[in-house]
Amino acid sequence: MARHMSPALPLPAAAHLLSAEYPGEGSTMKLRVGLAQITPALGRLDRNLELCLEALAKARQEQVDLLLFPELSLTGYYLKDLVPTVAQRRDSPLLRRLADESRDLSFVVGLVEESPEHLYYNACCYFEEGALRHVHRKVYLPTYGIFDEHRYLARGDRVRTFDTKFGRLAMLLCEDLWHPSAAYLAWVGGARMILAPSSSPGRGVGDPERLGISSTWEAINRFYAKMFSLFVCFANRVGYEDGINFWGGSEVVGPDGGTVVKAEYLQDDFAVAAIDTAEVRRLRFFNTLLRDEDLALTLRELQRLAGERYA
Amino acid sequence: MARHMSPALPLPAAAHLLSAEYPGEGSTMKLRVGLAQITPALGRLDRNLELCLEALAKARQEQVDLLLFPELSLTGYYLKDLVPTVAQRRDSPLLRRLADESRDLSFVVGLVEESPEHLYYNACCYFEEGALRHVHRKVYLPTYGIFDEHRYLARGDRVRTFDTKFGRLAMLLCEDLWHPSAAYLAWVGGARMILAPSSSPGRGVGDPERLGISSTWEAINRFYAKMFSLFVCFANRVGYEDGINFWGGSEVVGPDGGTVVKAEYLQDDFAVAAIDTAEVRRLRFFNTLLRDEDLALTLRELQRLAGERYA
Amino acid sequence: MIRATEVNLTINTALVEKLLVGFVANEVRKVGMERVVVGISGGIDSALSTYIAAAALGRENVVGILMPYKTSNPESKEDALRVVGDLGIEHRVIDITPMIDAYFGAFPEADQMRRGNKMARERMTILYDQSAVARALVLGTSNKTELLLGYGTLYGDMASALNPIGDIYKTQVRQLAKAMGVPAPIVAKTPSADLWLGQSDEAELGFTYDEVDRLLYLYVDQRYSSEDLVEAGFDALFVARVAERVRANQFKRRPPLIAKVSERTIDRDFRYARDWGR
Amino acid sequence: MIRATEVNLTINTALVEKLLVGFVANEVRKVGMERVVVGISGGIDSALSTYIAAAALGRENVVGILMPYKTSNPESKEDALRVVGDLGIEHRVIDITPMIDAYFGAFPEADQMRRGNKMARERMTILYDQSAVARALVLGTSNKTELLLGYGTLYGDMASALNPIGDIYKTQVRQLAKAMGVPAPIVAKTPSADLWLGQSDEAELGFTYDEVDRLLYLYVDQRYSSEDLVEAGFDALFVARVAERVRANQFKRRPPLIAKVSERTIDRDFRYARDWGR
Repeated sequence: MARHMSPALPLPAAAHLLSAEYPGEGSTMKLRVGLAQITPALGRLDRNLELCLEALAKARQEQVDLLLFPELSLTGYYLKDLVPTVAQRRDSPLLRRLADESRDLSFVVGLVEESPEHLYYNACCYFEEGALRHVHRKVYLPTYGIFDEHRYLARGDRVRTFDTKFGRLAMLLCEDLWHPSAAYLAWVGGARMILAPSSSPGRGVGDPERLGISSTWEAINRFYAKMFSLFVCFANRVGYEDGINFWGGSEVVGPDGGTVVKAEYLQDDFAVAAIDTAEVRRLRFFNTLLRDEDLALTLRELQRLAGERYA
Repeated sequence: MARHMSPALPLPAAAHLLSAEYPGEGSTMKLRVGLAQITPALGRLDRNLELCLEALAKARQEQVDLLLFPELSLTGYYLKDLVPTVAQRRDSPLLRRLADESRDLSFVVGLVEESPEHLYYNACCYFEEGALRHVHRKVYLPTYGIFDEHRYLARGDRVRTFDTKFGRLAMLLCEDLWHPSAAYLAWVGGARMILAPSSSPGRGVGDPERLGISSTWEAINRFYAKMFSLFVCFANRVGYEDGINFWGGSEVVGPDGGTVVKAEYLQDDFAVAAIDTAEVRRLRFFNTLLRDEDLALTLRELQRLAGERYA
Repeated sequence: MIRATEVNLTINTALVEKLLVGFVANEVRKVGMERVVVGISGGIDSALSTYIAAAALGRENVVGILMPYKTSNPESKEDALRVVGDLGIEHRVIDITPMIDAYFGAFPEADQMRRGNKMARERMTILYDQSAVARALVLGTSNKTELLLGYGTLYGDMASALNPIGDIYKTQVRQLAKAMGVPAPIVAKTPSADLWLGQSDEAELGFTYDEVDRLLYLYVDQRYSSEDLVEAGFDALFVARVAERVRANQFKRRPPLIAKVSERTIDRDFRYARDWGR
Repeated sequence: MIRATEVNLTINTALVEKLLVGFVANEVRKVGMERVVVGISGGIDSALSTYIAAAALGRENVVGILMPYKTSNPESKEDALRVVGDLGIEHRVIDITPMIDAYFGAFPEADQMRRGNKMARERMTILYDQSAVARALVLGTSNKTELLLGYGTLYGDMASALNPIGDIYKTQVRQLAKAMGVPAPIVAKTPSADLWLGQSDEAELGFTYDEVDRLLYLYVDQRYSSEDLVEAGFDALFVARVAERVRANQFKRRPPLIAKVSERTIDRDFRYARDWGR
């Protein structure tokens, strides 16, 4: 494993200050990715921290190198007016406590972040070697159907990759993945894995195999994994909130579009995928889409569209 | 009055294609502005069109030159899932019918606009001399407290002034006025009147004089009118929807910050203000804020802030 | 920082009266109705709701229903009749004793709580039946304090078609009742649900409405935190008890939970105003 | 364009069963309870809800309440007892005749509609009382078809704490009931609210559940317009009647209207999940 680390974020400075020059960049490695498919309690930081610590203990037992929790794993999903009550600043005691836990094990938790301007973000935090290394604020806040995120939360304005022990990664939160532009930015930004914490509510029961929503998600994860030749690690929660179920089915999909590990539907689970990031390298012998991708063309055409729209 | 008109919008082309070069620009005139403080029925285009035609008839009796209806006057406010049902394309028969009504009388109505991409906007339409001359799509969709607009609607991305019989005007919808940046764009864009159709729900009953929300709104209207030396024409609706009242109190505020006309609170009303846009000219002898405004500085500093934020 | 002693719950009664009278007139007529029925208990809340309805719809369009039980305080009925007489509205007295006793005959062991809740629900069923007779809507009479504390019976006194006073605190109910001419003895008397003899709201709750309204106003309307409220001078245990009570009773303010399985579920992603098309 | 005849309401019964059983287990235990009470009418909806609850909580944690009226069809009681017997759950029979007759003794002129609604509400009051005895939640039994059409009694059979079947159509209730082992005669019999002798849902509604479910699915779940539905082959009058019925009954699916006056009003800008803190 590469031993040169990005510096810990100078709290609360922005994640984008991380250097893109990273010694050992491009080296590949084997690692064990864990998916903690839990049932957070709504608005109960205390109980959810316990769930988190239990899963970390289990991850240590199972020699996991990188553990993913679902979106809003520390808070529950349908927070509504509880948002400010459960929100955490980057320098909060709870986040320091979590950072301490990451000395021997990297992990991602979901929570509500309070910014210095007192805005609230649906965020996920990457902890590694005792520090908070990167924060992704959800960009695409679903506010339709069963969702009301924009009502309660501010919208993130960055999609950034960041360097870790395991190489360059990106995090995207749930709805972010439904916008191919966001996954595209992760890919072009050099991610070899997309970490995707989610809280996806179950619906659609006409399919003889599984929930309608699961089919859609599984197609999305496989599409990015295969087209972009990278790992997609999807950690989805379970449990019920106000009659709405979260369907689980967390998974790691490999750069060939194949399933590396799949957690159960509709119940607590803990899944571990032993992966080798050399697979990304090998598959990019065959898949030249990144090599052939014309960034300048895409950028130029987008600038033209924006110019026309806002003329 | 200036007789040279902007061309009718080539339907459904965007409003910003109107030429900014306008013969007679800067000439002042006297006119009568009417405020139709009505109670729309929720989701009933038929009944609201009748209300609209009644108010137009009354406006003709009272020699009104420019009549303002409230925000969403053709549809009612708490539409929720009715949004697509009541939405109108710019070439819809209903809009053509309204355009016909504007041969002798300019007016502004509020409605849900359906775009060619099937997006829905909270929009207001300026009709004049038999044609739809300008559409403003609400930019700031309140999605907090009693509001859920972002859930159902797409967000406008333009604040534009436009030329009319009465000189250059701007329209802003309700929450738009709470963003000083939007009023600033109208001012710098050359508007001599801000037309502000609204559906403001009543709340706050501790004030011995009036509703808390009325005080806030009246301060906002007076601030822009006086600081920017222009007319603010605020048409607010009345009635109740699902227990929420709309408080009325429509008004025209002059460029000296004084009230030209004020409609009743909490009941249907029809108010007429006889104004002279020469007042804008006269007050700008004293108020040199527009002359002194440093557009380049503001632009440069905003670009710097955006650059820092999105770096 | 706010001080507990500085909270001012004074309302502009003329304005609130106009808003609430307009609310009843508008929401009743919008559904093609002219009338309301209201359960008049003799207490201030139902009295105020009745005065608002009479101002909104005219006294001929308000039907008061008195629903005493055999152990109800006779003063309650007197006060209820005072409201009826003062406004000159139609009224009907329906004794709930036969229905309640018919039920609890089989459950003699039932405690006061069960009996009280059954009575509150029996009254609701009667109001709805009488509303069908009168071609009327059922007027609610729960104030904001009760709704927040969950101090009421779900599907009993908390059930109605429209509630003019659900957004004003008990303290503010008193101000408005006085301003609208509710008889002074009704405004002045000790609040009681009168579900059993000698019941007193404030004794049962363990605090006065004056105290709790100030607390609720800061906590709910102003969104101060529990910590802020203790700092403002409220007793920490009192704050904790009230906050927990508000939380634990959220179920009384929400519709039944429906298990979502489809793509469009009632009240989740099937959303229309109650006034849809009105 | 969709064709009326092509609508497929088949559900994955194994998956729906898992979701609904999980729903009941999770939502009941989350509030610190173990048990539910359910009114068992003898019809398919309450039978299915009971089977779901027994699978979720164990048969010892489900209490069935049978609440016949003197004119109820005796077959209803037999079918209800069949459910009780098949599952081996605790049950109680509470005859509502004394309470209902005590009330309508004073109103002999009352029509079937008034009587039926009063009975539905009486049953609700009993379920809530029995839930207090059993330290249990009240399980709802209204399906999506009934809720959308408003074919039920507000604060009567439509009232509950949690409803496992409120998001599946009557046609789908049949599929799931069959899959979960609800006795065949109950699955097969003619749907009836049994509020009066010989009542049949479909005769009263004027259309079959099969027809209306396909229509509702396209109109509500798929958001086709009335015009689309006529084009798809549905009768125009049928479409108009059902659409109007869905609209006009929206009030039964929404909480009471509260007149907003403050800065933060219950259910408008005071918003928390029912499961707040669970």
